[in-house]
Amino acid sequence: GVSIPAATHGWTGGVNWWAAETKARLEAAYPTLQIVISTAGSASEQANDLEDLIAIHQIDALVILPFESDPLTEPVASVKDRGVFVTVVDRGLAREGIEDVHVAGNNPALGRVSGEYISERLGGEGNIVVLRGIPTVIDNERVEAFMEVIDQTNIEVLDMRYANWNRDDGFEVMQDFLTRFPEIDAVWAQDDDIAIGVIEALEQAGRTDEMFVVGGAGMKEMILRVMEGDELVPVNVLYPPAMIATAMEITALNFVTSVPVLGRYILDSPLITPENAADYYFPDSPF
Amino acid sequence: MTRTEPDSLASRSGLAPVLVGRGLSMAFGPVEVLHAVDIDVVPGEVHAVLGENGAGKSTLLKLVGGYHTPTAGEIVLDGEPVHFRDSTAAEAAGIVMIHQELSLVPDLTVEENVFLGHERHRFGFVDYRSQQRSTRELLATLRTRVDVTRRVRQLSVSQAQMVEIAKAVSRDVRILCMDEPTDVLTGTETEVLFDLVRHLTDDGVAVLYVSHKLDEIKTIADRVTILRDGDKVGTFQVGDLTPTDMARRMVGRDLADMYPAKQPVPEGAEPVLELDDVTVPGHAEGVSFALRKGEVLGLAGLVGAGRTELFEGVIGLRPASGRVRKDGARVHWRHPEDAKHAGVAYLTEDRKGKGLLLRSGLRENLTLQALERFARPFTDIRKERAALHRAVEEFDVRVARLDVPAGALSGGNQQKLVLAKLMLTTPDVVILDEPTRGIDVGTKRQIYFYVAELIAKGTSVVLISSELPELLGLAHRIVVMQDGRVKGIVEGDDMNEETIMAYATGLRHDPPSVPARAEVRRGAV
Amino acid sequence: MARSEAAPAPTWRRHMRSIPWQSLTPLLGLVFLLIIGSLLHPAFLTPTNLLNVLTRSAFIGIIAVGGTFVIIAGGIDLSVGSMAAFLAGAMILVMNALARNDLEPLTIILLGVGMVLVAGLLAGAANGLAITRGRIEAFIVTLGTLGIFRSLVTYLADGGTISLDFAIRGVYRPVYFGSFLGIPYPVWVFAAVAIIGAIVLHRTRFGRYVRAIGSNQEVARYASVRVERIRTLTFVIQGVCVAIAVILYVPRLGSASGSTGILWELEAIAAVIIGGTALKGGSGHIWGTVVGAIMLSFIGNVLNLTTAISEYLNGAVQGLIIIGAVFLQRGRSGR
Amino acid sequence: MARSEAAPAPTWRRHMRSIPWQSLTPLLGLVFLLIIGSLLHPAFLTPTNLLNVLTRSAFIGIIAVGGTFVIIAGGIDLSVGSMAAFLAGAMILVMNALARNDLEPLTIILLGVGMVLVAGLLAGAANGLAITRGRIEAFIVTLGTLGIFRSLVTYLADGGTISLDFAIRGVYRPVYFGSFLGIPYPVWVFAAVAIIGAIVLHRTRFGRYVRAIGSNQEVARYASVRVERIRTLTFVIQGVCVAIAVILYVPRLGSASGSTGILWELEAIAAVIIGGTALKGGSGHIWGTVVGAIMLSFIGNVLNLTTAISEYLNGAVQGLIIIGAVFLQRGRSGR
Ligand SMILES: Nc1ncnc2c1ncn2[C@@H]1O[C@H](COP(=O)(O)OP(=O)(O)OP(=O)(O)O)[C@@H](O)[C@H]1O
Ligand SMILES: Nc1ncnc2c1ncn2[C@@H]1O[C@H](COP(=O)(O)OP(=O)(O)OP(=O)(O)O)[C@@H](O)[C@H]1O
Ligand SMILES: [Mg+2]
Ligand SMILES: [Mg+2]
Repeated sequence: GVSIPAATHGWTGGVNWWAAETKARLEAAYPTLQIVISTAGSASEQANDLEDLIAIHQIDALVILPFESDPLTEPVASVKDRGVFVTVVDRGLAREGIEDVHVAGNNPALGRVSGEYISERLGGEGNIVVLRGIPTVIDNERVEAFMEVIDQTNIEVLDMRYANWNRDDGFEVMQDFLTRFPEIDAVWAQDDDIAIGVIEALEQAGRTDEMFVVGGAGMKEMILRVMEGDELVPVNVLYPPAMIATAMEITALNFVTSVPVLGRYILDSPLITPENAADYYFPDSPF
Repeated sequence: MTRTEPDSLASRSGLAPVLVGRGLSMAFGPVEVLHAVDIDVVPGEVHAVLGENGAGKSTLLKLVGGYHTPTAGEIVLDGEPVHFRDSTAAEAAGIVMIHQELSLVPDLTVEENVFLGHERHRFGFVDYRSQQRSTRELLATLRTRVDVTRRVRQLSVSQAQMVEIAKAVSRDVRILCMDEPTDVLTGTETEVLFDLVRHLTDDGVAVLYVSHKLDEIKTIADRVTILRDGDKVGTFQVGDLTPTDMARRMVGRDLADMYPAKQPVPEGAEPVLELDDVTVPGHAEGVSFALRKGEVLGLAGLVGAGRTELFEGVIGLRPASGRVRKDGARVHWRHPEDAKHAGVAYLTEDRKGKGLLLRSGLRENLTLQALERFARPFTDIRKERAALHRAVEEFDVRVARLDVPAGALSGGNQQKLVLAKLMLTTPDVVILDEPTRGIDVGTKRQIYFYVAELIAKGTSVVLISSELPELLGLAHRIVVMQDGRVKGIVEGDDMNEETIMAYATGLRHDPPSVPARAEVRRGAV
Repeated sequence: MARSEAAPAPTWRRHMRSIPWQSLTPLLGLVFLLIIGSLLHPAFLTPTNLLNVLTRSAFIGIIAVGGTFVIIAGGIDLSVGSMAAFLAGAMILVMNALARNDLEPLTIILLGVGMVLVAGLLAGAANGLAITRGRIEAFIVTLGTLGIFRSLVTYLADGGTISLDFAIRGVYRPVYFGSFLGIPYPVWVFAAVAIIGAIVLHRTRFGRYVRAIGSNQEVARYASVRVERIRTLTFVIQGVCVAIAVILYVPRLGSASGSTGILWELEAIAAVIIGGTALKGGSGHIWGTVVGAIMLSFIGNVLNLTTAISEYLNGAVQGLIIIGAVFLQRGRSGR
Repeated sequence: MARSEAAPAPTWRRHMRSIPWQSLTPLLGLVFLLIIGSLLHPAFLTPTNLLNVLTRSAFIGIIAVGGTFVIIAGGIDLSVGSMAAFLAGAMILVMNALARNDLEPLTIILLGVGMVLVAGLLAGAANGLAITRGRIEAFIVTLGTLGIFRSLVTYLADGGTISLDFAIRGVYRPVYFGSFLGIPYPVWVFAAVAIIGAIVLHRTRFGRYVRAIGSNQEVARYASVRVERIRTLTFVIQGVCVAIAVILYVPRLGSASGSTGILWELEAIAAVIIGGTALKGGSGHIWGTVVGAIMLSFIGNVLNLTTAISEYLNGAVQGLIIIGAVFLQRGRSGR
């Protein structure tokens, strides 16, 4: 059983695509394996899905990318109590030791790497604006780590706003930032969907050469821009939706081989630069 | 006006009035519609209020019932001046009103409506069983058979009116204000109501009674106050006036004959609308008759005879089967628009629920049915205004300003507006369902002459009416229906009340009288 | 046509009419879902699965019982989802604060429950009063409070999640996961709320006034119904129902955040309308709402039964099933 | 009381009454927002900012013009947001496919525009027919199609984003970003749609029928108005309006995804209701809707202009402003 959030924005769309793709590949490779994917629009829906995976599909293993850590801790724990092999992807659960495998993305790293790049590039001076995601723990972790870096510099964060991991909101919030602030040196858009909107707003205002944009997550359009050496988008920070594929593969190994797979696999959030961009470019993925 | 005092002292019982209205005036915005009217009622009497449409009768009753606050004047109850904040306060003082416009909640059941605001309790819950029992008993005394658990929405207008009456008398009533209660009732129901009123007055209840039916006033009322254009003409002992006197005082001049002289239908007039074995499921069965060109065909029957539903079925407002011919050609109208294009128009009997958009203006209401004449493609408001002025003139719609919503018209004037709206479609067959409901005698006469004019111009009319005199005075032939079936078609010397009532109550029954089409019917499935 | 049948038909028809089809038709949609479900997967009809689904439907169901009152009285409440999030957040914070004071977990939970009921009542009253006193449309006021409650919970959570103290969680957990006579507590509570709601709506003066107001406010006013007060009270009932739903919700996931209860308002209103209440108010019944809420839960469950459909198309199938199920019961909704 | 004043008052009052306050009151809320905005930030009243906001309001505004018809006729359309996403996705896919055939970008765009208008018309007709033929409440049908359209676009996008071919994007971009006489095209289009909408609603037979149906369907039917057809047509208009909004939307970001247009239905309905149209139907005007849509955009803009408020509380302030602004214009909204 695989339980993931529904494809409501670019990154989760990527997760969905990778999950579907991996399912097809694994099922073809190992005929004994049967994979059920269920997507949820909210934490409580995801808890419902877990119940259904247990009650109806009687799964032996669960790969879950929790919608939110806290609310899903108990539901996952009760899945575990039924002797199901549990792999947690990305965000960890609120209680230690429930999962057998944790394939973790590193949210603080994403914030930290972004912050480091911006402060380095600006030489520790300047004005920046931040477009956050939606109010959740993930967003908090990223922003906190980012601010930890920025606070040690003379960089001023003019304002932060939620842009809901959405292009249209990114566009509108950035338009208003441009109205308000005559001097902006850099924009941290916490996600590539937001960054796309930001870029359009910059182009409209004709202020593309004043500042640069750092997005996050590694959307293919953005990586392409990095690859092509776009001044506006010099780098990107990876947060790969493909981690679901990794997790599914690892979990599958547990069942098709006798190798015990346990423990914690942390996927880092490396900086994508024009030099290494080609390694992270997957033109077939929707993200 | 100086006559008021002696009149009230001379009231039948000689008792002191329970309620006196002194110098009551009422204005809606800048328009005053009632000018310093005095009125009083004595326990045990029926005091009628009479006047043309828009004279201010309903307004006067609403002042007494606490629905409006008078702009001048005062109401004295038991010798004490009172100011009712709202109708609830008036009701607490024993003043109960039966509205001209139905005031029931459509989605509640009969029983729920009767007890609305006065529920009986048991352990904190509504004692609906006891309420249902009481409602059933009440309705039984009114000889009305309706299921008390039905929603009012599903009742016919006359049934709803009986429920409304039941609701009023279920209250602790000292002064009962009735605004045209018999408007939607038929003869038998009216009788029942009068019995009830006599019971109440015997118990010392005072009744204020508004009606346009002068003979009713003659029968039930003790005194009558006549209003004209918001002014009081005077208060009289009913015994001193004949209906003609009343009409004259109301209109301000003598009314000549009520009905125009009947012109015979031309020999060999072609049938324009033929019904052949028409069935409207649940309401009418196998109805056949024909309307000839230039004819007024009356349709008589008791409540629930199915006349309304029959024609709603014919013009496409409800599912119906059977054959209909217009000008000899077979037609099948699935929607009233089809009928409209064929030149057939139907006047609904339910002007509030189906006739008027009460919140919209007069102009919008008037042109709604014939809008294609005023909008090609953009609505020509000037032309609409002109049409409104013409309609107001032609149908004598009395209203101070033309920019009020239709709901602000007096009941009778609303009815005139609906009629005007219908006639704008210039139909050659008109089906009038209770066209003079709520219309004063003067205007009734105008409408009768209007119908005669239509006939003279070659229009044909189906007249559905519960007022036999009206049918007898206007119709060339009368179809009598009972329980969804045609019981007989009377013409010539047979056209009298006894014969019609005999058919309507099912005492007499003719075989279907359209043999010409009989073989056709057999041929079809 | 078919004249030969006409004669016997009336009696037969009258007989059929005497059966209260009206109140049965909502069930048709549910039956349809149950049939689909059992065809799709053998495990569908197991008690575990059925109870799981019933238990889930309790949240939306309880909220929708309150929504039935609001909608019948001619109002609408868009704020229920974020009110639920806010109440859950506030409840957890209060309980956590109490936990630091060394109180018994049970006492803490009871205090939390009491607090949340009062808070729900006040939140509902705030909606109701703004609508009736301020004379603003219910749609606008509750759209506003939707934003307000959602922001407040985000603020309380500092953008993250508010989590219940683990010590309390253990004691509180059975309220969602426990059962009595084999039926989980939430189902009992849902049933109790629905029965009380039905009694209040159909058997008390208040319930009659609610329906009267929705059907014809003016006539109700003339019948000495205190229209403003009754309308406000419907929102208070809605608030209390949300609080009850929260009391069951908190032990399930033990946390609240800015994304708790998102779009619950849509589901709750949908349950009410599927149940046959008119969006314009005036008529409706709790019984239909209960069926509507259960139906919505079953739709989600049925979609989890099969892997045949691309998960991207889940929403489409869901939409089709909603329309189809309501089509089956259109006899009563008509209009 | 104050009898002495009574004499001159009537004329004065009559004079005051002759001014169409009714149609001006919606503006009060907007004026209130403009004042707040200019106090908060000097850049607020710059043409750039005002035009930015106006341009943004065009999407919701155009959709809300269609929504005004639907709501006045007594319906509701919850599907507009996801219909927009679906139409945008379909339009992009079609244009991309055409681009592979070596057509001129301009031809491609015109074909895309034509296609999306037809598709919008059909989507609206589907909603309308399901409601009138199927006799299912508008709320249910459009709740269903909300899910269906959203799923379809997610499916088309394979869970990701559908992006417009870069060659076409260059040619198409000015439709959103270009301007004529200093006013951006979307504002012109919005104005045109609003004016046409107002003319249709207030000056044609169809518009009259729409209002008649909303205020009393039975009266309309008895006046031989084709109630079903007119109601269906309101949904068709809604669909076409969504298509027009999409034509402006696509050149802005050149992409569509499952998250495009989320909650636009709520915003569009809110714009209609803020503009003074009754949710129950019967009365309302396009003019109010336009003001409502612009107001909603300004609320978002005003909030982005200040750092005074914690970003967590944005939603709360937004809610308060909506309620406050509508309170100012409550004179016309009544209940
Ligand atoms: N709410 C209102 N607003 C404006 N004018 C009104 C209102 N109600 C009544 N009027 C006007 O007051 C006048 C008197 O109306 P009222 O209803 O009292 O007449 P009526 O004598 O009962 O007539 P009818 O016999 O037709 O019922 C009419 O001109 C009517 O248009
Ligand atoms: N005794 C009854 N029991 C049940 N329903 C009745 C009864 N009497 C009348 N109805 C209902 O009332 C309707 C007919 O009432 P209505 O007053 O319109 O009579 P009508 O003959 O159709 O027309 P008119 O009022 O012009 O005589 C029928 O549709 C029927 O449903
Ligand atoms: Mg009257
Ligand atoms: Mg009738």
